[in-house]
Amino acid sequence: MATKTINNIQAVREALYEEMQRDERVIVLGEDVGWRGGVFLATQGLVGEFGEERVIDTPLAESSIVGVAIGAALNGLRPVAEIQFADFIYPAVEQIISEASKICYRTYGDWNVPLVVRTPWGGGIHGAFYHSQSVEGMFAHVPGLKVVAPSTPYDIKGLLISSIRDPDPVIFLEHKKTYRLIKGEVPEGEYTLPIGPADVKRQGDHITVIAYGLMMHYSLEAAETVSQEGISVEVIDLKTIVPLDKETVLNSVKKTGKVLVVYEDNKTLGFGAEISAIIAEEAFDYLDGPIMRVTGPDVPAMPYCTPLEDAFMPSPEKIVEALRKLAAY
Amino acid sequence: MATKTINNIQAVREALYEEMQRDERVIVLGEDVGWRGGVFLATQGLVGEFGEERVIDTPLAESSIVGVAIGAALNGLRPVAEIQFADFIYPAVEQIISEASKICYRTYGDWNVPLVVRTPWGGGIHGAFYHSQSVEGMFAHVPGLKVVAPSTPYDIKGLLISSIRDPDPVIFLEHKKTYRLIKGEVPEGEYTLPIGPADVKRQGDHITVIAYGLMMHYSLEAAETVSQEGISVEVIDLKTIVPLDKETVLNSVKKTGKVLVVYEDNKTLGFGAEISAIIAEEAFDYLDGPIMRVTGPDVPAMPYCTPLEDAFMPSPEKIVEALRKLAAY
Amino acid sequence: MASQGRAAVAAKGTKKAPPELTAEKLQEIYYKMSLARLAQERIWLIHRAGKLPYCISGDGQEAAQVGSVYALRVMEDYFFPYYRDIAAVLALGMTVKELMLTQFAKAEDPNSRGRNIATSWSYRRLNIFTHGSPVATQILHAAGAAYAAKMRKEDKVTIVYFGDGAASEGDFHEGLNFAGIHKLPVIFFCENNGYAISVPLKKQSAIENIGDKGPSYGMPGVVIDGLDVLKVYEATKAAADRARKGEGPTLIEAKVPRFHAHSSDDDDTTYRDPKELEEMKKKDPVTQFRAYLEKKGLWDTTREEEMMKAIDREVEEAIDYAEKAPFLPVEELYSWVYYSER
Amino acid sequence: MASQGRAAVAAKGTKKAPPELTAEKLQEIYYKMSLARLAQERIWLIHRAGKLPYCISGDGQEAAQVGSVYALRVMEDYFFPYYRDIAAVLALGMTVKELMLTQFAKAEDPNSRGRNIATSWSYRRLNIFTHGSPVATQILHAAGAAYAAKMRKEDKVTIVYFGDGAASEGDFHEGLNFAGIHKLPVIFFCENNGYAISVPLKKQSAIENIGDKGPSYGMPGVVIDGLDVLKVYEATKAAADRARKGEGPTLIEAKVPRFHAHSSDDDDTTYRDPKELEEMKKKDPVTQFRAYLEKKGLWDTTREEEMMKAIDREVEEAIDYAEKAPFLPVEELYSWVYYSER
Ligand SMILES: Cc1ncc(C[n+]2csc(CCOP(=O)(O)OP(=O)(O)O)c2C)c(N)n1
Ligand SMILES: Cc1ncc(C[n+]2csc(CCOP(=O)(O)OP(=O)(O)O)c2C)c(N)n1
Ligand SMILES: [Mg+2]
Ligand SMILES: [Mg+2]
Repeated sequence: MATKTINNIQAVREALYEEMQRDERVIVLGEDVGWRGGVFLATQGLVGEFGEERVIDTPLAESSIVGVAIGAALNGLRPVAEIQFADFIYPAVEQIISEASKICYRTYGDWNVPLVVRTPWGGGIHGAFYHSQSVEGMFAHVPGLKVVAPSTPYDIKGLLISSIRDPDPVIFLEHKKTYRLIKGEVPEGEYTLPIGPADVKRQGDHITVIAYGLMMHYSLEAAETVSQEGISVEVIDLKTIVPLDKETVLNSVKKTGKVLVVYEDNKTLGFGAEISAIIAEEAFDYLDGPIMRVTGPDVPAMPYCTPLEDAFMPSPEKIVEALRKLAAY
Repeated sequence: MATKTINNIQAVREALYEEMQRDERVIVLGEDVGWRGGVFLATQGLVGEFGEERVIDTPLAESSIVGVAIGAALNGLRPVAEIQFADFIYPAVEQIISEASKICYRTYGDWNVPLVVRTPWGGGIHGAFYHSQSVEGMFAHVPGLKVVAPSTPYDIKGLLISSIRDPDPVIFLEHKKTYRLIKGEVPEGEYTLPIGPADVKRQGDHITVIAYGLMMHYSLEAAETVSQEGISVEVIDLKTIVPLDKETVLNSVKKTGKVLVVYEDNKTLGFGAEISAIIAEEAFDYLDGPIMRVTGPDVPAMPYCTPLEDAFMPSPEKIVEALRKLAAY
Repeated sequence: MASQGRAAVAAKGTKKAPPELTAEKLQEIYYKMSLARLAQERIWLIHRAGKLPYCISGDGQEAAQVGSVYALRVMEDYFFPYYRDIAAVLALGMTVKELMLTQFAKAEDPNSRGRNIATSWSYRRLNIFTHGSPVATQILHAAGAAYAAKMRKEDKVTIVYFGDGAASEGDFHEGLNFAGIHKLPVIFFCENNGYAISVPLKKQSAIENIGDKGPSYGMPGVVIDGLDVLKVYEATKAAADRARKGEGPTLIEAKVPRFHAHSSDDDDTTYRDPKELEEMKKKDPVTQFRAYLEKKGLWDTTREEEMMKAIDREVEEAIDYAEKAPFLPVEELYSWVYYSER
Repeated sequence: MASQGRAAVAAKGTKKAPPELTAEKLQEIYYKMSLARLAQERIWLIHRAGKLPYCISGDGQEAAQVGSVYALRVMEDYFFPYYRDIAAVLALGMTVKELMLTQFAKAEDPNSRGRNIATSWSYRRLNIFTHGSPVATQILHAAGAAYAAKMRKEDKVTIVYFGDGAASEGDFHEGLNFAGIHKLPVIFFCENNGYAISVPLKKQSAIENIGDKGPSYGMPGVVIDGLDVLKVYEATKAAADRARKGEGPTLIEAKVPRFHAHSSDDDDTTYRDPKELEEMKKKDPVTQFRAYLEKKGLWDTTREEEMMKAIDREVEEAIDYAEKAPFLPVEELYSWVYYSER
């Protein structure tokens, strides 16, 4: 099949464009998603093509962005809501957690909410306190939601299209540092990828690394580095956080016996804590060492000034260091 | 010292009353906290004693309850905000997570937020979807907050007073099923308990159980049951969730080698996931079996009808079952 | 009655019924109000008898609820009732049996199959949208549903109900703001019973009329006597006409009494004078409407007795059925976390 | 100028300055406006030179910011400026050097020691309360601070600044509602520059004036020309007097232009006509006030040149200092998660 090379932001844009073209029930709403095309240009060109009725510049009010989208979804539309930065999703948390996630369950499936909430997350871009946050942990904890966090153009495009077609609310997380950094091939024609399955992005025998987002790329870098020292690392890209592909994770752990979980969110109760807990409960007998974590620190936010931001972010170097420790265990 | 027997709701009320009497900067605000005395009567009598200026029946708007309290705290007061049910805290999440938790860090300690957010949580009382939830996981994940969840009158009173005197924002969780169910002794005079330290509420050698809230009481029941089978269980009552008393937890695990974490919240990323992850990372060499969890199920909410509510709630029986499995491992 | 800009309290006194409200329709309205009233009283009784863990009712608010529903197109327009709207959902076609199945949380409950607390409405066939417990969230859903209707160029109106306390929430502001900007075909119907649990209106709002908040959002605010079912009908009809003509949303505030404590978990003697309630009960919307019908020669004691007997039987049978009906089986704890085609 | 109930746009034309604004005060105001303007222009330049990762400015909004600050008691009243309020914080006493330390995120920055993004104000000594990035949250903090002031019976006013977009958030509604109910001594000061990033006001609100939303909360809404520093002064003074007298809060809307893109991350050519900006710039608040002073015989070209030379030097030195100043050491990543006595 013919392919082309695009970056992550183009992948988002193509998915939105193609789904809007295919299905007139799809609408896009959020702050500055219209003529501005979104602050990262994820929605660039959409309003020109599909008009202001389907591409809505909303008031600056996140609860209404999600709440209106829920109502529209209940009444037959397929809204894709954008929260400008994940850090500003909190005013919408009641609508997401109290409403979107519970509607199918509380009505025994009489109503469902085919809603996608897209939002850029993650740090390392001089965004400071409120343009750097990770929010997958908060939403992964809420049954009824699906949480997707792919990090390559191929995965993003295929999973965003699936998310739009999904009958349930999907929190779709796009690591903003990867938007232009990460390029890759995608097929020319339409394709989708299933929500759920993880990818083994690199095969290895000694240690399993579990990551997603920017950290997945850093983990691949680190794996490459330590491979020269004879340490063979398997890197699992979760892609979908909920529902979690436990099988792929546990199978890899059973093979390698050692685990490193990497995430950018602060350590305490970041999503990787659940991965550790699952492994400690379900694959204990296969473990040859402690389940280690490389994470953001437990401080309230990512600082702005460069030295402190660098100190906050997990890096390929920090991952390498942990891998060496684990290998030596 | 002279003591008296009270129940959990009385413990809350006494702490509030005494602190309001001691320190005129202490105010109480929330829905129905005035003449109604709160829907659980936690604030009964306060408005009569201290007046409407210090006991504020707020509008039905949780973001304003917390946001106004933050502003008052910044300007010298010591607000105790009540969120009527933990399930309705979501509209206030932006104020708690984006503001209260980050103000000290973002101003390098120039400003701090001496705020307590009290809220009844937990299920098993026919409260259904929106009067049964556990929220400690959501807030334990946020650095800068303290999260306290005691479950006996002695611990509640002492820790609530400390929380009010604390210079940082404290999420103070009161398990509503224990309000009248749990009685115990408290000293007659003033006392406080430090935020942080966990309690070993029962000593044992074979298995460590870590719990808090209603589940702590259920765990004690279960420990008693299995003791007759020769299984010796140590029960740790965390009391404070953040900052976590890792030392007490790890010391116990190092002694017993087996761990059961019990929580009522849904399993995925409930606070116990972090406990498992810490143990798997820091006490791996001492483990003699998988780190098991007895938790609420990963469904969107606690159902109303009795059979489903019962099926949702972890119970002493379910804990006993897990203890037997672990003991046999 | 609707006033652009500043809202105005409607003049007192019962008006002539509009022509489309035939004698039969008027009697039907009265029947629904009476049915709701009796059902609610009975619910309190069975709660007190220890058969229900919890109950909540909207007695005193029947005229507001039934009058507004009758001004709209049942099973066509989009309805977002809130937990106090027992009379509204009965007017929309939920049966008393279904209402009682909800109270008892039984598997046949059409709202949630007993999974959610009583009066958390949802009835897809009747265009009753899903309602949880969090106050005011449904206001945004209604704006979204109206947006979808407008996009599809449907001749359909959305109505959303909420209390006076709900107007304090951010979601009220954001919902009305969104609807005003997009001139959506939606009616915001506030049942102002003067209290949010124990908190009186003067602690919820610096101004007396919630309706007066309409102009901030570029929409008329209409303040009406919620005891008068015909006035409610008329104001709702006017708002619906406006919506259908593409002129945008309306905020209606119906002043109503709350005849019971907030819910069975409440004790209203701690915050309101029993005399206040006594006074209110003298202006009962159901008896008021009965008097109107009698004056028009459309009702009499014989009819009343017959109707009440029938209602009584219906309610008793419903309770009986619901009490004996089965719960969802335990395995259903895990069903419908996610959606799948039936 | 303040209109109870419905708000009114103030009449055009520069008014006579009130007596307390002596010649020196007026010149000082002009100095602060000019200082802010030049500092902001220079910030854009150093950003373009690649020395700053990000910048944002409030040029065009100087009259609104400085005029309102001068109507209040610096270091006594309580101030909640938002990210665009560079002129306001300079008027409040932050030095240009401190402003530049913030821009460069250096350890000596009094706002956050370089930990938070530039213009996230906090300066305890100046009664400048802490501001993050989330829009509108500070409105509630201001209500709370005013509540504390009222409780302590202080003769102190709280003022909170925010943009037009912020008025769409639920927190705006909840904050004004709370303040209205308790008649708090607080001024809600909206700098309406017509855009929330790219979204024009007509997509934020169905009505033209944010000020007209005041009456919903039982407070006057005052709509003023934000280009005219004396009008801003007067309206803010009136609101402060009202507050000090215990008459409650006021909502002020100052109509202002935004002379740059939203921030350095924005490209405003995608959503606004460059001609619109050109037209706006013809009505520059700084040059307008200079013309006023010259007409009053309080200013001339010599003074202007001298002042600009001094400002230029001050700004250059500040930039130079800030650029060379050290960052916080890396260990500080972990400090001040919780509070402890210094
Ligand atoms: C967000 C939220 N906060 C608090 C509650 C608890 N609560 C339930 S009903 C109610 C009062 C509602 O008052 P109002 O809106 O006037 O409606 P009414 O019950 O009087 O009809 C409160 C505080 C809730 N359900 N949701
Ligand atoms: C809650 C929240 N949502 C979104 C943003 C991103 N954002 C920053 S400024 C801004 C526009 C603000 O517009 P307005 O209130 O008019 O102020 P202005 O910048 O025009 O002065 C937006 C959307 C934010 N900071 N906070
Ligand atoms: Mg009410
Ligand atoms: Mg603006």
